[in-house]
Amino acid sequence: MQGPVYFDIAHMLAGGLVLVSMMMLYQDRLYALLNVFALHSLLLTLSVAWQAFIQGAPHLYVTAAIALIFKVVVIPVALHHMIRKLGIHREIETVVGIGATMLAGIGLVALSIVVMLRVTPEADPLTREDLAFALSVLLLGLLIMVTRRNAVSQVVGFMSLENGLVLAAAGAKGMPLVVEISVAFSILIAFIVIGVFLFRIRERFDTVDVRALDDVRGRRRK
Amino acid sequence: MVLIHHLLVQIVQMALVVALAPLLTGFVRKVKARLLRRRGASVLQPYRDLTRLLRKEAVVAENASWLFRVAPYLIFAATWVAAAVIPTFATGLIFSWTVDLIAIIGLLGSARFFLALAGMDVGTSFGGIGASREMLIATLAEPAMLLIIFSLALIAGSTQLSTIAAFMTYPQVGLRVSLAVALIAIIMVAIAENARIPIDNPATHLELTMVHEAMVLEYSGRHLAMIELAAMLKLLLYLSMIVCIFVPWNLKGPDAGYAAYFTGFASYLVKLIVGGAMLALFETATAKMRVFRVPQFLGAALMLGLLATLLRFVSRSF
Amino acid sequence: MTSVALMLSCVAALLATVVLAAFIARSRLATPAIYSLSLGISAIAFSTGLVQLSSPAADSPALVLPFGLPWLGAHFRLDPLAAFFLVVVNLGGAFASLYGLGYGRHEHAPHRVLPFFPAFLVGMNLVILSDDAFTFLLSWEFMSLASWALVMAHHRDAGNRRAGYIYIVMASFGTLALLLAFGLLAGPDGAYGFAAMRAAQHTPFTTGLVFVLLMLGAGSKAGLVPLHVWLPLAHPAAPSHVSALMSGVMTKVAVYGVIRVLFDLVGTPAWWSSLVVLLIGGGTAVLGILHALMERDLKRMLAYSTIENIGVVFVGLGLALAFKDAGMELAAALAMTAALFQVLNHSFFKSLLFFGAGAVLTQTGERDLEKLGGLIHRMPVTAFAFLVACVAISALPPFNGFASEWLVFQAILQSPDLPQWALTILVPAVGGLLALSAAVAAACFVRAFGIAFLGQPITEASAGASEADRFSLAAMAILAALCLLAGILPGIVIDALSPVTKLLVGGRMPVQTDVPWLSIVPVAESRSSYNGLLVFLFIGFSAWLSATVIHRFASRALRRAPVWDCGFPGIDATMQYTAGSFAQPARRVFGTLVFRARERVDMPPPGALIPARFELEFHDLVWEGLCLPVAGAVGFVAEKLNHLQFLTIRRYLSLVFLALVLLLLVLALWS
Amino acid sequence: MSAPSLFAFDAVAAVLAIPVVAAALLALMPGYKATARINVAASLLTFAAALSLFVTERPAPGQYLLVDDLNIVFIVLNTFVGFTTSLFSASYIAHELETGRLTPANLRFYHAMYQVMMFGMNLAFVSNNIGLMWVAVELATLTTVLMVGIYRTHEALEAAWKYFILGSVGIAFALFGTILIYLAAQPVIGEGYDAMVWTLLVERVAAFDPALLNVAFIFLLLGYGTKVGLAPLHAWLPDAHAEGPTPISAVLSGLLLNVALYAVLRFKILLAANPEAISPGPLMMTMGLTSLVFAAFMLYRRRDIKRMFAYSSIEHMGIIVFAFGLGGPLANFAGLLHMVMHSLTKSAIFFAVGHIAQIKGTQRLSAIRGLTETHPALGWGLVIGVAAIAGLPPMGVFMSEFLLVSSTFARQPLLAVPLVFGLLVAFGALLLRLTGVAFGQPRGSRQPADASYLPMYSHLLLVLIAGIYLPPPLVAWFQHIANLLR
Repeated sequence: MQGPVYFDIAHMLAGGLVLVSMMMLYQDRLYALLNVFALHSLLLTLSVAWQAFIQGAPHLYVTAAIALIFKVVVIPVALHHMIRKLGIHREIETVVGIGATMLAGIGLVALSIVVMLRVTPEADPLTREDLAFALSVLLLGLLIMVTRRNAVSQVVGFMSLENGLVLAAAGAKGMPLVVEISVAFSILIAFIVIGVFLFRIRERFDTVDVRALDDVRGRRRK
Repeated sequence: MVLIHHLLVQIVQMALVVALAPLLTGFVRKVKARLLRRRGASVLQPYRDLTRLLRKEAVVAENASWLFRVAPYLIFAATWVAAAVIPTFATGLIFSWTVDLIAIIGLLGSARFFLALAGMDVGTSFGGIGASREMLIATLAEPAMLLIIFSLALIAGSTQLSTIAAFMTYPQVGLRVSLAVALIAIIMVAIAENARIPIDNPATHLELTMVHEAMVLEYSGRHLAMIELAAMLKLLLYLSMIVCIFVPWNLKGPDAGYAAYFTGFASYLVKLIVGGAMLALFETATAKMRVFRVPQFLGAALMLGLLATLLRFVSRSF
Repeated sequence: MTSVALMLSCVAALLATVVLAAFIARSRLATPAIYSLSLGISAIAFSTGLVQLSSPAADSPALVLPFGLPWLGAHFRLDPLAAFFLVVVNLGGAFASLYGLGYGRHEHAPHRVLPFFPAFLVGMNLVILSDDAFTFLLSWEFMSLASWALVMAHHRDAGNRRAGYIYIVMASFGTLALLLAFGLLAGPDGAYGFAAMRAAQHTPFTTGLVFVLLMLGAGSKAGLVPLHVWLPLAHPAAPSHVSALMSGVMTKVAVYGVIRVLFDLVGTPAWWSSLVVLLIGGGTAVLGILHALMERDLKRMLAYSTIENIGVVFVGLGLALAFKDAGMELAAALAMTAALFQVLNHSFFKSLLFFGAGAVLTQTGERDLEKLGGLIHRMPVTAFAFLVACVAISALPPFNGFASEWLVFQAILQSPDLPQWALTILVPAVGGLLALSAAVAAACFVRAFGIAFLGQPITEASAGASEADRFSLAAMAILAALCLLAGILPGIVIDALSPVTKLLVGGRMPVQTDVPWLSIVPVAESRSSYNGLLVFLFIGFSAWLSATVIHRFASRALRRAPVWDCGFPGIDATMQYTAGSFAQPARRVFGTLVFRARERVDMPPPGALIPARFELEFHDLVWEGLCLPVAGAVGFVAEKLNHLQFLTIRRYLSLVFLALVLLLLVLALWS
Repeated sequence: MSAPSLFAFDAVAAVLAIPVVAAALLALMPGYKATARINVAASLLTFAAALSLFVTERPAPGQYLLVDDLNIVFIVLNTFVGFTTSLFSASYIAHELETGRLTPANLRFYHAMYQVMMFGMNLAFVSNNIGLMWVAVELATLTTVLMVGIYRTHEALEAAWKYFILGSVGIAFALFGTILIYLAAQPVIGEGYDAMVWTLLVERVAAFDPALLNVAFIFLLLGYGTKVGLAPLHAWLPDAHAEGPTPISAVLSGLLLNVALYAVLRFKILLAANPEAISPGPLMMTMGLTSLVFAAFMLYRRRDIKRMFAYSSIEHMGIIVFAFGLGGPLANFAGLLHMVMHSLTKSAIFFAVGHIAQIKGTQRLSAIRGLTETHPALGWGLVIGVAAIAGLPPMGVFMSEFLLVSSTFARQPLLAVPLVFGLLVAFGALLLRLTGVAFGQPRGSRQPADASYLPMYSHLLLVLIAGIYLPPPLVAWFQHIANLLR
């Protein structure tokens, strides 16, 4: 079942995802960042579900469910908890100014669209648009990881990157379930291991600020 | 018969150079004395010195090695062999083919090599000074000499003295810039090689200035005689080399008659007398230079030699 | 069994020796066993090469073994050129083994020498036998590796370690350069066989590039200035018989590489290449020998003089190249003969000199000239052999050094007929350089022999020395005899070399053996001729004559007395002329120019109690101008890049990020 | 007909199953000796099964599994080095237990993880489904992450953390690339599994949308390239090598890098088959040369012996990627040969280094001197290994570098310049360190090593033989693959 309306809705959702990614770029408070991320994941859930609906691919609902549970609920809550537990000061020190980051983000979006629009028009337009958005979400997620010093926000950035992946996967028609599972799988592992590591690191340093790890190196030049 | 004749000529030549060498030295000394308004010793004085030395017992330092005693004979022999093939009155000596100009320089080099070693054998500071300075002079004089030989050989197309001499008699050789330069250079080299003023003073024993004498300081008796004779031979050798290259006239071919040889010999004597006189004149006219100006002197000779090799292009070739 | 097969079996036997040595190295019997084995094998290989050279087969087919590069196999071939160099290599190897029989007893770590010594021989033999690029380079680098291991034999000395390091790096630099050269010759579809390279047509550009790479690769191995810096460090660091091999033989293998490529594989290179070779050769000769004259370490001095001789060889090669290019086969043959003859001679006297130095080293434990002296009394035979070598290497008649040098000069005198003006003008100047280097060599070796062997012993070590063992003496004596023989009978050698020159330049020198009186005539008797035999006889005869006459008719009395020294009292050993003071005049003349040598003497006023001070400042311009900057640059870049090791994870991520964005941009712009 | 094919499938199944079973077993079993033995036995069995792939007839490529000329080489190499490493690790771990750096609990985990990792790598090799291959590679990566962190020291954790973060970004990239490939294939092949089956993809790739393929390849190159350790994605590699247990360093350098490389190769073949798509060569050559030169310079300032050899791995990966990027039968042959030789040599070096570090109680280069005197077997082993890795004959690396450099210079002279430059710089650094470590006045503990020399010397022997004589069948095999790689 195809049609302009369905396409537009999918389009809207995907575009919204990009928008939210942009919003994440200028969050300078951890809690706010987490909330926006939750919103991000919610949008993802919706768009995946919508894809499931229009593709008539029930297994995508599973993916949507996974996204909903983990990314909208579990992870933000867990991170809230963690932040409180670690008593991280609320501020996120960014490397470059918000403005510059935003500009870079816009540039990235433009880039991804340019790249994706080279795809021959014969290909399913839905795929093309979706991919363009997915790519930009991915790049923006990476941008967040790169421009934030605080480990939690880096983790968030990483997960928004994964969201982009899921978006792309969902957009891919008839992509076997293997992939979604693996995505969820990887995210799961990612989350667990990150958690484990944060915990271990917590034991040794009072902050999860990655620089604390790097400081060790100052003493040990090899 | 012909072979015997050739051998005879060769033997005469060998005897001749040995016989004439002290005479030349004596003559030069005499002329120098005259120029200095002294009467000077007789022309035959060198013969007397040599015989006196030969009769004396040889005194050898305790720690002298066999080299010290062998060296004088080797030095003399090498110089003699070199001198034996220089066309003095006759070209094309039977053994002149065994060594060409380069080899002659080589032989003199070997003589110098052993002389320097002999100087260092006893282990005195003077011996060292002499050897070191002698070798330094050689490092500049030899290449200069070889460059001169090149310039000659490149024109004459041969390194055989006889051939060069024969070539130089051709009328069409004419006067060449390169030859003139070569002549100046070879004279400078000859002066250096024979330890004459201004490079070295054969008559001095002033420690700091002597080169040749410093090396032979430890020698005495027959050994000293040998070395002295070798030095005299060397002087004769250079002089006759120069004259046979640059004034090659009246040199007799290998198969000339005795009369011809006689005239040739007479003209050779004349050349020697003139040459010796000029040498004496030059020596009295100049003052000895400091040891460390010697390189400049010889460097000039080297440059002249190189110049001669280059200038041969500007002269007409055939 | 063809001679190639025989040669290869010799190599195999040597390899077996390597394995054996690796196992029994620590046992007491190892030293004699290994050295006598390699002596025997090298002797066989030498005679094979000699037979092959004297009666060259009409065509020398390549022997292909299923090793090395698959789909190509290892090609081996034994043409006259290879035969000649095999003769050189194995003769050197045999003598080194013979010497090692005695010298090896003094080795305190034989297990670090024995396995690598035969391996070194294997490498050198294989280089010369190989007939395809892969085998050639493999053996080439294997040779370097084995010799490196030998240089590192006495690894506790930091100087040796440094030497080994510089050596191996330079060696691999050379190998890479050669690799590129062969890559060019082989072409894109990889025809690595020499036969294919010979057959292929090469553009002038390719030829020129190959030439440059060859000079970089093989030239660095041969020790051409300015790629020579490793040589005076590495050669002396090895045990002396290995030093002899490295200096006397391995450099020749490098020369072989140059000849093989330049005269055999690439066809005829452009004439300017001969110009380059001539200039580099002349410069190398002079610079090398000047270094030697200044050097006070005996073995290092010898290494520097090796550089000089290599320079002479390359002048010969350059002349051959020029003449071949101009189509003057006779002159080319003359020049090539001169170069090869010089190669042979140098392998003789340089091995001998290193053996002598080794004997001195084992007896006195000293390499420093300043600490030696008066050894002629304690080591008469060694001293005599060493003296012969000194005379020979100083290019003085009637020894072999003079014969080859004389041939080079004769070749130079052929230059007027060259078509290029640049060459005709330049060649005599290069001749002047050669003459200069020869004269300096004489000074250098007068100094070496005079300081080390003559005079009075300065240290206890040199005073307490005793004669070397019989094996060493045997090796040295035979070599000295060879130096004389090659000097007085050069005609035989020249004729033996004719097949090689035929192969390389398509011409040969006139047959020498039927010239009357065994003279040698390069072109025609009217032009020039030399007769070492007669010179030798005459000198001997006249010396004997004068001696007998004097002893017969004049006094023969001899009295030993204290040294007179101008009546200067109280002479003792420390007042002798030292090596440094001997070199001082030359240092003033040349050193200020070539080494920027400066000396400062501050003499205290009379009566002052402070010691007088003499300071000498000395620069190796190549080292400071070429090597240190390169090392510095590498270090600088390494230091800068090293900061990347200590970035934060975020920075690393941003690297990844940038890479991604960059690639995407490329993609976006790419159409 | 069916029986052998069935048997062959069993061989593949065995290659996959044995590690899984072993892993389960090892996870449950206590005790060090037994587990170590089981580990060795399992690895040996896997190796045997892999060898049997040669003799048995190949199965037709299925939807998930594939056995072809290319991956057999990888599998056999992988299982062989896995086996020798397990031998080495047995003696290594014993020492770690004595010194108490590892607890028995750790050890159980370690051995189990070892087998899981082997499983992941083998799976990656035999998988015919790009999705499955991705999963397998990530599995192998994550297990190694855990093993790198096993010592729980600051450095180890930091290294593991770095490895994990960079690795998971790589994971994401690779996955995105895989999705894109699927999307490119889907219109042509149709939805569902088939669009991910490599063999089908290769057949039909010419019809794919080039633009998608291009983007996909970039992401795959970066994603898998992160694990290959190409600069500038290499950052995790040196620390991971330096801080993990040495057997893991050996496996990382010798095997895991190959796995990622294998993935890159598969996709290179794919892309090369599509005329309109960008040719992957230039990209790979650029990254290869960058890694080579960069790593060559990084070698100089190293103070930690394992870290240094890690950088040398980066350097050689650069060479290999460059070779495959250059393409052509000669360069591909060189690349394959170089890869095999590097795996063998580098793991041998790490075997030596592991024992050395244990004896000396440190990894600081400055604290290790004169090994050839105190520990001849180890010292000379190290000398031979470094000489081999530096490209000195008569070792196999020399042959591959010979082929690569000469063919490069004949085809792309300008590219040969940085190549040779990098090689020379790296050579200088390696020999400099080797001179320091193997020679000179001995420093540090002189206690005799209770080392197992078999793995090291067997590797070195293989490398030596390969440098002098390659058996014709192997050569034919490699040439076939070289042509297959284009």
